[in-house]
Amino acid sequence: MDSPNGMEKQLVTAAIWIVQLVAVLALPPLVNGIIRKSKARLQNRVGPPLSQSYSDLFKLFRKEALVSATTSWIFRAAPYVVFTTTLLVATLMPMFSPYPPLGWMSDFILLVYLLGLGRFFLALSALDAGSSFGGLGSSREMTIASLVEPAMILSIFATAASAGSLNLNAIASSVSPSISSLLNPSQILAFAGLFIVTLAETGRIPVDNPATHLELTMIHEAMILEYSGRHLALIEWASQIKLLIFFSLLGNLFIPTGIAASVSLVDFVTGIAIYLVKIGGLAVVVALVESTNAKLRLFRVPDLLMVAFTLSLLSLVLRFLIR
Amino acid sequence: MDQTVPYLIDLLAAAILVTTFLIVSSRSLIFYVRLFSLQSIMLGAVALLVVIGYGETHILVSVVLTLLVKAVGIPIVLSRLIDRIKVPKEIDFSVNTTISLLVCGFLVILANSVAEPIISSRPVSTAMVTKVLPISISVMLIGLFIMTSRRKAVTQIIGLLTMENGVFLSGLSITSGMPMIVELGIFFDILVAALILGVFVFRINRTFETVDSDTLRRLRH
Amino acid sequence: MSVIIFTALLVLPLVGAGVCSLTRHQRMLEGVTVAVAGVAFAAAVRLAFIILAQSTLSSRNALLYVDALSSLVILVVTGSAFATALYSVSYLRVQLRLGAIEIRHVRLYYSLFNVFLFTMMTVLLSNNLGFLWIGTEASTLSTAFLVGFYEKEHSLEAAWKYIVICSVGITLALFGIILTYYSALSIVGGASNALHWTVLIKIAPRLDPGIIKLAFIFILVGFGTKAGIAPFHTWKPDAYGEAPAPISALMAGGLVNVALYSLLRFYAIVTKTVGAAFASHLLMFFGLLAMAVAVPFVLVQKDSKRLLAYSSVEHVGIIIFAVGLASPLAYFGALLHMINNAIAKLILFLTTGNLRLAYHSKLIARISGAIKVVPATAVFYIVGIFAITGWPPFGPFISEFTIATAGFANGNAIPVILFLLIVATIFIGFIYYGSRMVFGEPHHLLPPVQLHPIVDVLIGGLVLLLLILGTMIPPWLWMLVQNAAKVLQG
Amino acid sequence: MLYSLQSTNLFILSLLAYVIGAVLGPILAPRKAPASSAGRRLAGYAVTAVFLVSAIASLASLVASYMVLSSRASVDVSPFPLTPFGHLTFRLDPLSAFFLLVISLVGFAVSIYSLGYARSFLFKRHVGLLLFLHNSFLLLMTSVVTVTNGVLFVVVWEGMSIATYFLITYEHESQPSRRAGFLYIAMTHVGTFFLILMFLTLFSHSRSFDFDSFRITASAMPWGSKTLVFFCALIGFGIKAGVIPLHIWLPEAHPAAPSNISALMSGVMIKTGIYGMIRVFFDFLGTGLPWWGFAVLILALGSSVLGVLFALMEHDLKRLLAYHSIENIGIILMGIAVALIFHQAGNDGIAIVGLVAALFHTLNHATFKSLLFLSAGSVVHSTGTRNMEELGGLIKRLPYTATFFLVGAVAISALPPLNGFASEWLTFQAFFRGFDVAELSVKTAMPISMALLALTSALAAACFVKAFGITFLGTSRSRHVQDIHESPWNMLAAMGLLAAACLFFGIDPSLVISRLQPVADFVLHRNPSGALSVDVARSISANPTVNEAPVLVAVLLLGIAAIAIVAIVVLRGNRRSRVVPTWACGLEGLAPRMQYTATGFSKPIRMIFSSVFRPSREIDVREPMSPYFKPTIRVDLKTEAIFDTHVYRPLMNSVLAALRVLRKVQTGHIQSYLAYIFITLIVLLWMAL
Repeated sequence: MDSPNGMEKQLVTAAIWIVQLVAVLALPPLVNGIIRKSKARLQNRVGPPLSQSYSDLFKLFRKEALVSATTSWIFRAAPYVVFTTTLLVATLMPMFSPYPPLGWMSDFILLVYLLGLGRFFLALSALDAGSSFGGLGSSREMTIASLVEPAMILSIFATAASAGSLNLNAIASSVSPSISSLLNPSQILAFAGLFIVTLAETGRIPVDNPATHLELTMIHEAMILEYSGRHLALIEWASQIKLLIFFSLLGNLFIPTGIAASVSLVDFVTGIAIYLVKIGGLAVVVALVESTNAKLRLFRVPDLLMVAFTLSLLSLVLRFLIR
Repeated sequence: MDQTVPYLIDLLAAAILVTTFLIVSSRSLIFYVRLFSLQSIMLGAVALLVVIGYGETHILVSVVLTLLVKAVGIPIVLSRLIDRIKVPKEIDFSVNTTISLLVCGFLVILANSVAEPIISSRPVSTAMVTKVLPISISVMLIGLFIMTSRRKAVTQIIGLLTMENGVFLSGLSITSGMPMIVELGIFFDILVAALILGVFVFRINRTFETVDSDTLRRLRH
Repeated sequence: MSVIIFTALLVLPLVGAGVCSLTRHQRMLEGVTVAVAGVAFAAAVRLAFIILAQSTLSSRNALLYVDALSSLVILVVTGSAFATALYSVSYLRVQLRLGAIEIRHVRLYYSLFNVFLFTMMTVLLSNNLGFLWIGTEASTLSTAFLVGFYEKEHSLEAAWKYIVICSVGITLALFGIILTYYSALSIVGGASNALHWTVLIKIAPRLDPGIIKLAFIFILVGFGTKAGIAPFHTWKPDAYGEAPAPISALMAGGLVNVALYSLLRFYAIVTKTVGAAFASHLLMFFGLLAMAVAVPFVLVQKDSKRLLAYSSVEHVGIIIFAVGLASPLAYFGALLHMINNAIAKLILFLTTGNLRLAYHSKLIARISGAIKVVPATAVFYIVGIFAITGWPPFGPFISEFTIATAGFANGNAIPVILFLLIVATIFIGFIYYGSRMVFGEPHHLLPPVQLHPIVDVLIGGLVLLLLILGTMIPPWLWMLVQNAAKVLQG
Repeated sequence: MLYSLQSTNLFILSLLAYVIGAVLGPILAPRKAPASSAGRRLAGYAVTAVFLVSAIASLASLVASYMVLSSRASVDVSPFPLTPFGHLTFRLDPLSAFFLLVISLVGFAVSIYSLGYARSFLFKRHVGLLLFLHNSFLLLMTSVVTVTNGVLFVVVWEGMSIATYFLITYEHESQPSRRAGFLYIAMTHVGTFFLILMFLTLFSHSRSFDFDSFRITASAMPWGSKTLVFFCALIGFGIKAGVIPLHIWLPEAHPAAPSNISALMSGVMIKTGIYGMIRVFFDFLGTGLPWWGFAVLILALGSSVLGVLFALMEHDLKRLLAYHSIENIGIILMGIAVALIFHQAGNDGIAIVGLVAALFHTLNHATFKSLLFLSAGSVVHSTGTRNMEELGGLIKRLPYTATFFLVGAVAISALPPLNGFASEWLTFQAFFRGFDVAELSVKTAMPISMALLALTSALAAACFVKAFGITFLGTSRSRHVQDIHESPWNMLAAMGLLAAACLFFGIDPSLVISRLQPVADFVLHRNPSGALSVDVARSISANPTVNEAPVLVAVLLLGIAAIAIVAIVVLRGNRRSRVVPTWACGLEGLAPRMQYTATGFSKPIRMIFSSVFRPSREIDVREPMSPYFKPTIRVDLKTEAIFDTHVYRPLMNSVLAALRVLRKVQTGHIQSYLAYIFITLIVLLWMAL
C-alpha cells in the first residue's frame, strides 16, 4: 500500500497517476455510450454511435451558458465543485494498478463524503434559480442520497472487515481472486447490494431516468434543469465519471482479478484490458436492467434501498456471525 | 386513709364519663351546654375531693376556678350566644348517634389500653390513677370525637372544652394537678380561648347568617 | 446584663402592647412597635454572643432559661418580628390610604403584634414546660384576631379554623406535658421544678420509657399541629392565606419555629429516655408526609399566598425530617434550615404582600408582568423562589444539601431520595407560577402603588442575608447553630 | 514550572475579568436612553467595553487551557481562600482544559459578536442584565468544567442553569420564551436531582465530596452503587446534553434566547453534559458493566437519527439548529459508547479512538454550531423573522453571512474538507475497528451503528441543503427581506473566526488529534508515555488518511478545479454567459411563491418516515364557486412531536389528574381536618400499645 521508494518508482507512480487521470476523464463518455448503445440494441434500435457522448460534451462546451438572473455565485460554482470532487474521487480509486498514486488516501468514507460534497452543492444550485423544479429535484436527490448512504457503507463493510481496513486499495488487494471467494454467497449478496446502490446513486432506472424529460418524475435532471453550456457539460461529465467510479468499485472489490500484480508493463497493460472488460460488462448489465425495468414511483424507492441494505446486512451476517 | 374519698372520686369520674356520653347522644344545643356545666361541676367536686383526701391545698384555686369559669361562666356565655344567634336548637350530626356511641365505646377501650402502661409504671398505683386516668383519657378522646362529628360551631366549642375537662381530670388523677402558677395560666388561657371562640361564633353568625360549619367551606385546596 | 436582656425580650413587648392599646396615634403605634421589635432583636443578637461565650443563661429563680437552641430561635423570631414590624408600617399605611381598614384596626393590629411577640418570647424563654405550653396557647389566641383581621367572610373562616384546630392540638399537647410531669414527679418527688427543662433533661435517662413514648405522641400531635406538620397542617393555608402579609410572614418565619422549638425540646428528652429510633422514625415519617402533602397543592394552585403556606408545610416537613435523621450533621442542617427557611419565607411573604397591594389580588391568574409594575419586588420574589426551592447560592441549598448528606452518611438513602425528589418537584410548581406572575405583560393598566422606600431596602437586605448564608456563613452563627445542635443531642 | 505558573495567572485573570464584566455590565449599561446623544454614545461604548472584557477573559482562558493541553500536566488554581464547602480549587487537568478550550473559543467569538449584536438592544431592553448574565454564564461554565468538588460542582452547575434560565426568558414578554424557560428550568432541575443523588452515592462510599476521593473509591464500589451512579449521571447529564428522550426542553429553549446566547448554549453549554459523563463514566467509575456502553449507544443512535429527522421538519431556523444539536450530541455519544464498550472489554486501543472521536466532535460541533447560530442570529437580526418560509434570496443582501452559514452547513453535514468530517470519520473508524475485535454480541452493533451514522449525516446534509437553500437562495418570499443590510463588521469577524476554525480543524485534524490523545489517556487513567496499541496506531497516528490527507484533499480539490477550468479553456469552451430569467414553463415569470418551500422540500422524508412524524393535514377550501377556481386554499400540516404527545404529555396529564385527586384532602370542612388529627392520634396510640 505504501508508495514505493526510490526515484524510479516515484516516476512510475507519477506516470500511473497521469494514466489514471486521463483514463477517468476519457473513459466515462465511452461507458455512457456503451450503455446507450446496448440499450438501443436491446430495444431493437440502432442507437447512437459510441462516440456520441463525446460529441455531446464537446458541443455543450462550445455553447454559451445561460445563467438565471435570480442566481448567486453558488449556481456558477456548483458545476466546478461537482466536477472536481467527482474527478478527485475517481483518481483516488483503485482501478487497475497495484500502486495507485495516492492509494493511501482512497479511504472509503472519505470518498463517499467527497461525492456528498459535490451533491450538496448541486442540490444547493438547484434551489438557487428559484424554480419549483429545482427544489423538487433537490429535495428528492437529498432524500434518496440519505437512504443510499447507509446501504452503501454497509455493502462494502463485509469486504472491508475481512481486509481490516476501510481503505479501498487495501480491500481490493486483499480480496483473493479465487473462484471460491467470487462465488462466496456473502460476496454475491454484498455485490447485489452495492449494485442497487450504484443504480440509485448514479440515477439509473429504476430509481431515476437519466433520459427523461417529464419534469414531475425527474430527480437528477430536475436539479440541472437551469444549466446549459459548459456548466451542463461539467455536470454531465461528472455524472458519467461517477458511474465509472461505482463500476470500478463493483469490479475491483468483488471481481478483483485483473489488478496488476506488479509494476511491469505487461501486467499493467493486462490490468487495463481486464478492467475495461469488467467495466464494459457492467455497462451492459446496467443497460439490461434499464431495459427490463420500469422506473419506480418515488415512494417505492425506499423499499428498493431497504432491499440493498438488507442484502448487505445479510452478507455481513453470513460472513462473520454464522461461521 | 379513708376509703370514702377515693370511692367518691371514682363515682364522680364515672359520672363525668356518663355526662360525656350524654353529650354525644344529645340533640339539643341548650342541653349540651347544661350537660357541660354539670360535667364541670363534677370536675370541681373531684378537685375538691383531691384537696380534702390528699391534702393538695394548691388545687383549691383550681376548684374555685373550675366552678366559676367552667361550671358557671362559660355555660352562661354559651347560652347567651345560643340565644343571640338564634340558630335552630337542633344539632346536625355528620355521624349518626348509634355509630357515634359505638365509636365512643371503642375509644373507652382504647383509653384503657393507653392508660395501662402509665398505671403499671408506678410500683404502688393509687386507686385514683387506676380508675380515673382511663376515664379522663376517654373523656378527652370523646371530646375530640364530638368536634369531628358535629357541624355547629357552638358544638365544637363544647367539644373542645370537654377535651380540656378530660385533660384536667387526668392532671388531677395522676399528678394532683400542675404547679399552681401553671394551673393559673392554663385556666386563664382556657377562659380567653372560650371567649375568643364565642366572639368568632358571633361574628360568623353575623357574617354568614348561620353557624353551620358546612358553609365555612370557601377556603379549600 | 441578663436582667436587661430578659426585660428587653419579655417585658418590653408587653409594655409595647399596653402602650399600643391605649393610643390612637398612628405614628406612635408604628414607632412603638418597630422600636420594641428592634430592641428585642438587638437583645437577641447580644444574647447570642453571650450564649456563645457562656453557653447558658438563666434568671435567678430558674424560671427563664436560655441555651444555644433557644438563643438561635429567639434570634430568628425577633429578626422576623423586626422585619415584619418595619414592613407593617408600609403595608398598613397603603391599606389605610386605600380605605381597606380603619385606624382602630391599626391599633388592634399593633397591640396584638406586640402581644404575639410577647407570647412567643414566653415560649422561648421559659424553663418551665408548663409556661411553654401557656405561651404557645396564648400565641394562638393573640393571632386569632390578626388572622381574622379583615373581618371578611374568608378571613373569619380562616381564623375560626385556625383557632379551633390549634386549640385542639394544644390541648392534646397539654396531656403530653402532664404525662411527662407525672413521670418526672416519681423521680424528683413533689418538687415544683419537675417541669423544668433543665431538670427533665438531667433525669431523662431515668424517666419511664412507656410513659414518655405516650407523652411524645401527644406532644408530637399537639405541637405538630401548631407547627403545621401534615396531616395537622390544614389550618395553615387558610390562616396564612387570609392574614395580612406581614402577619403571615411572622407566622411562617417566627411562630412555626417556636412550635418546632417546643417539639425539639421534648424530642431531646425522648431520645434520651427511649433511644433515638422511636422519635426519629416518627419524625422522619411525618416530615416526609408533610413534604409530600405540599406537592399537589404547590403544583396546582390559584392563590399566591396559599402557595407559600404549602411551602411552609413542606419546609416544616424538611426540618422535622432532618431532625428525624438523628445525627449531629442532620441536627445542624435542620437548625440551619430553620434560619434559612425563615428568611426565605419573609422574603416571599413580604414580596407577595407588595404584589397584593399592587394588583389588589392574591390570585395568581390576576398577577402578571410584575417585573414591569414593581420591578424590585419582582426580582426579589423570583430570587426568593429560587432560594426557597433549594438553589445555590442561597442558604436553603446549603442546609438542604447538608441534610441530604447527613441522611446518606447514616444510611437513610431511600428517605433522602424521596426527600430530594419532593424538593425537586416542589420547585417545578413554584417556578411555574412564579414566572407567570413575574414575567409577561400586566393584564391591564394598574394605578401605581406607593410603597415606603424602606420596603425594598428591607427585602433586599433579607435577600443579601440569604446569599451570605449560602456562600459564607459567619463563623459565630456557625458556632451558635453547632451548639444548638449539641443541645438536641442532649 | 514557569509554564504552569503562566497558565495559572491567565486562568485567574480570566475569572476576574468575567467577574468584573458581570459587575460592570449592569452598572454601566443604562436601562433608559440618556437624553443627550453624547450620553447615548457613551452608553454604547460602555457596552462595547464590557463585551471586550469578556472577550479578553475568554482569550486568557483559551490560552491557559491551550498551554495546559500542550504541557499535558494538571494545574491547580486556588484563587479564593475559603468557602463553606472548604477550599475552592479549580483544576485544569487535561480533560478540564480541553472543555475550557472549547468554552473559551466559542466564548471569545460570541463576545466579539455581541459587540455588535447587543447594540441593537440598547435602550430597548435591559442590556445591563444581558451583560451580567453573559459574563456569569461564561464564568459558571468555566467553573463547571474546572471545579474539583462535588458540592461546588452542583453549585456552579445550578448557577449555570439559573443564568441560562434568565437568558432564555430574556424576552419574557413572549409566551414561547416563558414556556421554554419553564420547560428548561424544570427539566434541568430534575437533572440536578439525579446529579445530587449521584454525588451522594459517591459520597456514601468515599465520605468526601472531593473528586480526588471519588477517583480513588468509586471504581471499587459495589456494582449496585456503580450502576446507580452511572444511571444518575446518564440522566442528569443527559438532560443537559439534550439526549433523546430527555431533549424536549432543548428545541424550545435554544431559539428563545438571544442568538449570541443560543450559540453559547448550543455550542458549549450542552457540552458540559458531555464533560460530566466523561468525568463520571471514565475518570470516576473506571470500568463499567458491559451493558452500559450499549445503553449509551442506543441513546446515541436514537438521538442522532431522531434529532436530525425532527430538524428536517422545522421551518424555524433556530429550532432547526437546535434539533441538530441533539443530533450532534448523539454523534458525540457514539464515540463515548464505543469507548465504554471497549474500555470495559479491556481494549483501550479502541476506547481511545472512540474517546478522541467524541472529544474531537465536541470541539467541532462547538465551532460549527455556534457559527451557524451566529449567522442565523445575523439573519434574524436583519430580517426579524426566524421562519424560513418567509425568507429567501438573502445571499445577495447578506453575502458574508451567507458564506459563513454555508461553511457551517458544510461542516455540520460532515463533508470534507471541513472539521465535521474529520471527527465523524474518526467515529466511523472507531466503529469499524471495534468490529474487528469485538465479541459476537458487539459485532452486529458496530456495522448497524455505522449505517445509522451514515444515515444521520446524509440526512443532515439534506437538512442543510434545505436550511441554506430556502433561506439564502432563490428569491425573497416576504416583505421581511426587503430593506435589510449586512451585519456590522464585528459580528462578521466573529463568524469569520469560527469559520476559519472549522476550516483549520478540518484541514489539519492531526494537530487536534495529537493534543486530544493525552486527554483520552488521562481520562482512561493510562500512562501517557505508554505505547499505543497497534490498532490505535493504525487508526490515529499512522493512518495517513486523517493525518495528511485532508490537506492533500484540499490541495487536490483546488488543483483539479484548476484543471477543469484549464480544460475548458483548452477545449476552447465558450466562456460567455448570458443572464436570463429562470425558465417559467412558458408563464410570464416566476413569482416568489412558486418556489419550493421548506415544507415541500422535506415532504419526501416526511412521507418515508411517516411512522415517526405521524403527519396529518387539514385542507380548508374557501368559497368554491366553481370546482376549477378555488379562491383560497388553506393547508394545515402538522407533524407530531412524538415524545411530547406520547410520553411527556400523557405523563404530565396523569400526574396532574392524580394531584387533583390528592388535592381533595383539603376539603374545607373543619370536621374533616379535626378528623385527620383524631385518626392520626388514634393510629399512633394504637401503634404505641
